[in-house]
Formats: sequence, C-alpha cells, structure tokens
Amino acid sequence: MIERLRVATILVLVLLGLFFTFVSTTGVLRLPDVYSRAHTASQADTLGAGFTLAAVALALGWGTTSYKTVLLLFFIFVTNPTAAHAISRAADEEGIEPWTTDDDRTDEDLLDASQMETDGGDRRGDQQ
Amino acid sequence: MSDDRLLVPVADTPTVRQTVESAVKTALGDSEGYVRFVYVHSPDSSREEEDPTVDPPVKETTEFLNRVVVWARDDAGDREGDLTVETARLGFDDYLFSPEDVAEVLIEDGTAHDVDRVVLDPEYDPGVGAPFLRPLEYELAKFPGLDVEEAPVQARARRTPLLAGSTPIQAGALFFVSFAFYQVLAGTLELFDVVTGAVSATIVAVGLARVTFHTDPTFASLGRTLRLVVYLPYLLYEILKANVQVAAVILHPRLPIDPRLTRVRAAVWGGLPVTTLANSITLTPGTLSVRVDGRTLTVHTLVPAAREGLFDGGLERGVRFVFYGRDAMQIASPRERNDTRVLQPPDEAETTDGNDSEGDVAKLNETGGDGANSNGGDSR
Amino acid sequence: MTPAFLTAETVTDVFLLAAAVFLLLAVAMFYRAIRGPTTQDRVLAVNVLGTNTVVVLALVGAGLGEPSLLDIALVYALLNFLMAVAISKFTVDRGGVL
Amino acid sequence: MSSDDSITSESEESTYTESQVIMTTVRVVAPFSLTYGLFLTFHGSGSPGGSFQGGAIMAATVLMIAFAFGIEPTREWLRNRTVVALAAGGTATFTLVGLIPVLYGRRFLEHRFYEDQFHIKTKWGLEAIEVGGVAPIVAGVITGLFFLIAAGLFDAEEVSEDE
Amino acid sequence: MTPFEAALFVFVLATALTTAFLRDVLGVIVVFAAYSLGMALFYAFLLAPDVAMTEAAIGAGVTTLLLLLTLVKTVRETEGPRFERPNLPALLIMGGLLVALVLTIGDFPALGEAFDSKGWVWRNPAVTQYYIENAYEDTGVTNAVTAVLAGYRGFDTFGEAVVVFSAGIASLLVLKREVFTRE
Repeated sequence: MIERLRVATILVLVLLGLFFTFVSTTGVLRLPDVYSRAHTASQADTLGAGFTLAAVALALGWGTTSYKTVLLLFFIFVTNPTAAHAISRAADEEGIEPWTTDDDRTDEDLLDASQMETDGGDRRGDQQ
Repeated sequence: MSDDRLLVPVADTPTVRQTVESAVKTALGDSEGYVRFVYVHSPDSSREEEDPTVDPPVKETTEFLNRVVVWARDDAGDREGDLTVETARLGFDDYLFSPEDVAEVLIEDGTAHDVDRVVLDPEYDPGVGAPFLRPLEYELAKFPGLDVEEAPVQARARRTPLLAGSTPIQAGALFFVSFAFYQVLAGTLELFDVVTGAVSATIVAVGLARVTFHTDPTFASLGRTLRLVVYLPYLLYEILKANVQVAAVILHPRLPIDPRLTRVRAAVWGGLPVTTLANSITLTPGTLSVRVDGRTLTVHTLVPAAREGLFDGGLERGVRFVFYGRDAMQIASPRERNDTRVLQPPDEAETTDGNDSEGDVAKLNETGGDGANSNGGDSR
Repeated sequence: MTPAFLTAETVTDVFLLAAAVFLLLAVAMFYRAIRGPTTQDRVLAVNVLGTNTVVVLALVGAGLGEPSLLDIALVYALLNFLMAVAISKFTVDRGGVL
Repeated sequence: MSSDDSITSESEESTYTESQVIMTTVRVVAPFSLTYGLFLTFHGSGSPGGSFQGGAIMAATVLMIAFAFGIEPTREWLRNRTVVALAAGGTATFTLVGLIPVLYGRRFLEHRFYEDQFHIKTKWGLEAIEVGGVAPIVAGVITGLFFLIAAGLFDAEEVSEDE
Repeated sequence: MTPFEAALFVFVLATALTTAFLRDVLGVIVVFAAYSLGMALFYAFLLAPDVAMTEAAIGAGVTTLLLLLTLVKTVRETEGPRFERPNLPALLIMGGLLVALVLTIGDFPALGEAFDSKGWVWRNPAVTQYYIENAYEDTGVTNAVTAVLAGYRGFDTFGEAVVVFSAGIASLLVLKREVFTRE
C-alpha cells in the first residue's frame, strides 16, 4: 500500500514537472521579448526541474544517490535565477527595450532599435 | 595652475600614506597649498548583517582622519605654515553602493569647497567591493572643471576582495562545508574518503575562504541560516502560487500579458541580503530582477498581479526576517513607503503616476525611505 | 483498491518516457536558440536546455539504475550558469570587463 | 547622492560594475564546484570521471571566479607562476612516477615495481598519476590558456615576466 | 529505437547542422553549447559516463568561455544573411563520404555484443576481454576506464599529458609573440 502510494506520488510529481517544463517551453516560444521569456525560463523551468528531481529522489529512496538529487535541486535553485538575471541584465546593458502591450514592434525590431542606438553591428571589433 | 585646490578621498589602504605624501607635495609645489582629505562612508560589505542605520564607526574614522592630518603636517615639514589641511567625513547619511554614488558625493563636496583637482589613491576603495577605481575615475572625469589624477605611489600591493588574507574562522567554516559536501558525495565514511576529503577541504578552505566570506561567520549567521530554513517554505509557496498564475497566462490562447519595467528600492542592505531578495524575486514567477544597483532593484514584471505582489513587499519582509530578525518584518510595504515606480507607464493615463514622462514624479518621497531605515534600526 | 499499474516497473518506464518528452521539449526549445533574434534569447534557450539536461540525466539515471549519471548531472547543475554569466559580460562594452 | 537616491535615476549612463547577484552566487557555488573537482580527481579509480574531468572542473571554478570578480583580481589571486607550477609540476610528477622504476633497472611506468620494491599497491601508483599528474596539468593548462587569452593582449609585461 | 533515442537524435542533428550553417559566430558558440549538451546525453545513454562527464565538464565550463573570450579579442561579423550558404561541391563530397560511412554501420556489432552481423569476432577480443576480466586484480581499481588509462596504457596517457602540456607552452609562446609584434 505504502509502495503504491509512493509510486502514485512519483507519477504525480513527474507529471507536474512535465507540465511546468511544458509551460516554460511554451513561454519561451510564445512570449514577445527577451525579458518576458527570461521569466518562464527561470521560473517555470526551475519548478519543473524541481518536481521531476523530487520524483527521482523519491524513487531512489534513502541513500547517497537521493542526497545527490537534493544537491542537484539546490544548485539549480541557486544558479537558475542568477542566469536569468545575468541574461536580462545583459539585454538591458545592450539597450534592448522591454516590450509593452501598447508596443506593436516585434522582438526583431526591438533588437534593431537597440543596435541603432549604439552604433550598430560590431561594437567590439575596433577596440584594440 | 598655481591655484589648484586638492581633494583627496582617503581610506585605510596600504598606499594611503604615500598618497598623502604625494598630495601634500603637489599642494606645496604648484598649488595654493590647500588640501582637503575626505573619508567616504559606505556600507562596508563586511557589515552586511547589520542594519546600516547603526551609527557608523565615528570614532575610528575621526582617528583615521587625525592620523592623516598628522602625516600631512609631517610631510609639509618646515613649510607647514603654507599648508591648509581640512578633513571631512562624507556619505554619512546615505548608503553609497556604486562608484557613481561615491563620485557624486565627492563632486558635491568638491564643488562646495571650490576644489578643482582630485588626487586618487590607486588603492582607494571605500568598501563597496568590486573593481572600483576605474569606474570612479571615469565618473569623476565626466564632471567638467575637475582634474583627476592618480597619486604616484610605489609598491602598489593592490588589495582586491580576492587577495586579503582569510581568518581561521572563515577557513574553518569553509573547511567544514567542503568536507561535509565531500562526504555526502562519497557516501561512505571510509578512511580513504576522510583523508582525501580533508585534503580537498583544506585546499578549498585555503583557496576560497576569502572569496566566499567577507567576514567571520558568527552565531548570528547561524541564526540567519535557521531563519532561512523557515523562509524557504514560504518562498516555495509563493513560487508555486505565482507559477500557477503565470502558467495560466502563458497557456491562455490570447496571451494576456502586460509586461512593465518597474523599480523598487528595497529596505535591505548589503550583498547577500540584496542577492537573496533579487533571486527570490527572480524565482517568483511574473517578476524578474533585471538590474541591481545597490538596493535599487529594476524588476521586470509580466502580469499586473505579480506587480502588485512585488509592491506589497511580501518577499522583502521575508528577507528582512532572515537577515534582521523577526521584529524587522514590521515594515511598511514598498508601495506605502513610496519606494516603487513603474518605469514604462502606459500611454493612457491610467495610473496616478501620470501620463507625463519621467520628470513628473522623479523624486521619491525621502521620508518614506528614511522611515523604513529607522524602522530597521529599531528592530535590532 | 489501488490501480494495478502502480508498481516499481511502471516508474522505470515513466521515467524513460518522461525523459523522452523532456527531450522533445528541448527540441522545441531549440527553435529559440536558432532564431534568436538576440544573443540573449539564444543563451536563454541553451540555459533552459541545460536545466533540461540535468533533469533528463537524473531521469535516465534513475530509470536505467545508473546512479553514476547523477554525477554528470551535478557537473551541469554547477557549471550551467557560467555561459549566461559570460554572455552578460560579453555584451557589455563599457569598463573593459573582459 | 542626490539623484541616485531617487528611484527614477537613469541607469543608462552608469558605469559597469560587477553584478552583486552574480558575485554572490559565485561565492556560494565556487567552493562546491572546487570540492567536486577534487572529489572527481580523487575518486577516478572507483567511479566515473577522473582526474581529467576533475581538473577541468577546477579550472572552470577559476573561470567562474574570474567572470564574477573581474579578470584582473583573479589573476592576482591566482598568480601566473602558480598556474605554470601546476602544469609543469603535474608533468614532472608523472615523469617521476614513470622514471623511478627505470632507475632501478625496470621498465618505464612499471607499476608492479612499486609493489615488489616498496609494497605500494599498484592502485596507489595509478592514483599518483591521476591526482599528481593529469589533474594539475589539465587544470593548469586550461587556466593558463584562459588567462593568456583574457589578459595576454593587454599587458605584455605580465606575460613576459612570467616565464 | 526508443522515443528517447529518437528525440536525442533529432536534437543532436539539429544542433550540429545549425552550428555548421549559422553565420553569427556568437550564435554558433551558443548553439554549440547546446550540441555539447546533446552529446553528453548521448554518451550517458550509451553508458559511457566517463566520456559524458568529460563532455559535461569541458562543454559546460570551458569551451564556451574560451571561445567567447577569443571572440571578444577578434572581430565579429553581424551583417549579412542569417545562414551560411552551403558550398555545393563540398556538400557533395561530404554527402558521399557520409553515405559511405553510414553503409558500414550495419557491419558493426550491436551495443555490448562481441560479434558483428556476419558472426565475426569483433576486433581484439583477447585484449578487451583481458582488461574486463583482470583489471581489478591487476590494478586494484574498480573503474576499468581508469585502469586502462593509467595502468595498461599508462604510456599513452603519459604521451597525452605531455601533449597537453606542450600545447599549453606552445600557445603561450604564440600568443606572447602576438603581444610583442603588436606593441
């Protein structure tokens, strides 16, 4: 009985993990600009990974391997938001404007606009 | 240029003595003999666990400045009479985080005292951390009518955050963490693992103690760790709740998003608390911290609900709870403190922020911010 | 009565199947890596792929009974954010940070 | 401090400073990744991975720190001569382990010699090669390459004084 | 082919092709990182954790950063079309080579088998079998890969280590010369 319950929990966790990863993928594909995409990339994905890894830890039972899973979880939770922050900060540094609802430009236009503001194209080549 | 008046920001660096000497020489040589030494207070990263509303170490800085004056008189020698030395402490009431902040304070003070030349100690860093001098020089140089020069000091033993020596407590704490991690990886407590684990942990402790810790970990940090454990479930709950919201928005056929860039000035100070808050904000769906300048967070919000949640400051309270204790949670929300702002106001004049651009509400309500500070101070 | 399919064997199959679905999602995500348009979009996509890889490795490791795959996953969990950090500096041209 | 205190101050013109968030995360992650690199190096004989991978991860830790704190401070934290000593020392250790049997008239890298002569199990000979040889070489060479590419073109003195 | 393998196959192929054809070098570096992820999964799935680990450590931590750093020091072309136009003759030659290579796959033994499709014993069974059977007794090391690398083929590994070391020295010399000619 306990075993069945455990298996059922694992299944539910895997499904939840898949669902949130699906959400994250959909978000990255659908959302209009790099900032909004960074949202789902850092969050839904982290949660999806969290659920799935929890399922794995549960399946592996008590032992070194499941400690490792917990460590995986910890590192993902620490590093993923940092990565998203780094990416969005980079976008901001480059001058890419966030898209808003009353903005009818596409992400490509926003990118072009940001390059227009600086000097376009290669900004590092003439550095040396 | 015979009428140059010098401004010299000083801090306790290995080369400050030489800087003073060089400044005095310059002052007596081709200037009118006026030197103004200033000490810029800033939230020393080593004090990040405290609410920086506590009085800065007045006594120490006064002593330090007195020492600088004595040095300057020494260097002047028999021409002491020609030399005018002034000292001042700056940035006392503000919390300076970036080179720009410091540059601004220096420029303000310099203009007030009619200074036209800044002599920089090549090692100068008022404790903001991070590579500092180059950005500061850059910022100062942007201000017209102010010459910036580096004092020609010998033996530039540069002290970066990575180089200062580590203390036994730091190394010990890191040794413990590293050793524990190693044993978890190994799984068995065999002699081989214990020996190699000890060797590895020693390497890690010696190599990275200064990278990981700014200060000695204390019992207070143990308390913070415990409170962090309490905070995590709350964070997890927030993440889950918001994730469901955002998932609904993303899977919705019409994609009803309303992204806006916002700015929040958080009532937390120092590297670790701000990072914890920024990462918590990033982890919570719908909000993403884009820039962190000092305690001013630029946050991209995806949906209005997330924006409201951010302005209500639940996470900020949580982080304050972790780092400053339970009492510090009683704080007005960022919205009530007037510490929030939507950077991309919609074209239609919906919000009170108005349909006009930035200038309108440019200034934040200072009392709001200060109220938050003193609140934190009381809580200690 | 609990359903009969809730056995340990199902878990293995489910894990492998889930890993496959994760990979399919990764393939979809790859569209963003190719198209961009900004470099940040690409890095973002690859970062998500890295997280997915960690998960897939963990799933396959548990599914095939190969705990050693978790070690590989650990490497990715530790190092995956490096590229995002590097890119964040790469795109900045002030301060000569690189 | 007047304008930055206001929440509306424009960040567009600001100078680049290292990101607090990235620095703090690296401060947290670096000890773990270095420990893990060392773990892999020491456990090459019993689990997947080994000194090559371990060395690479150690080097990646250095790269991580360099990206978070800036390359110049990192170069001063980890001196060029340390890096060179790692690479050269690794090669020397490997050669030494191989040559000692030759001195006694046995063959190069003959691990069995150690067992016969000093009752050192073959396993420790392999460990010595892995831990003392391959890992430092890999870590040293990768770090050195990184430093070279990162800063080599900017200050010639640093590079030349290092040899 | 299991669904897992199929998905992985598509993924690795897509990344490899993109790496070849994308024009923006920065984009290529990023996509190449994705390729490395896929390859690591491949190795892991084929139960070669040592190789997968190498791919992970080098691919995630080192290659991307070194390539990026190199890119900073050189010029990046951002104008022009998104994709490289394939060179037709080269494509034909490579295609022919690919077909020839793919044809040989059928003759390989299946994963883990010692005999190929014609029933021939696969190459050097004696040595391989010897390693598998005696590695632990000979060297006292449980990871056979390490036993082979550091023990049986220690001399090879020594050569490799020296190669890595001298490659490091060589690039030091080359880049140093670069510095002096630029001055």
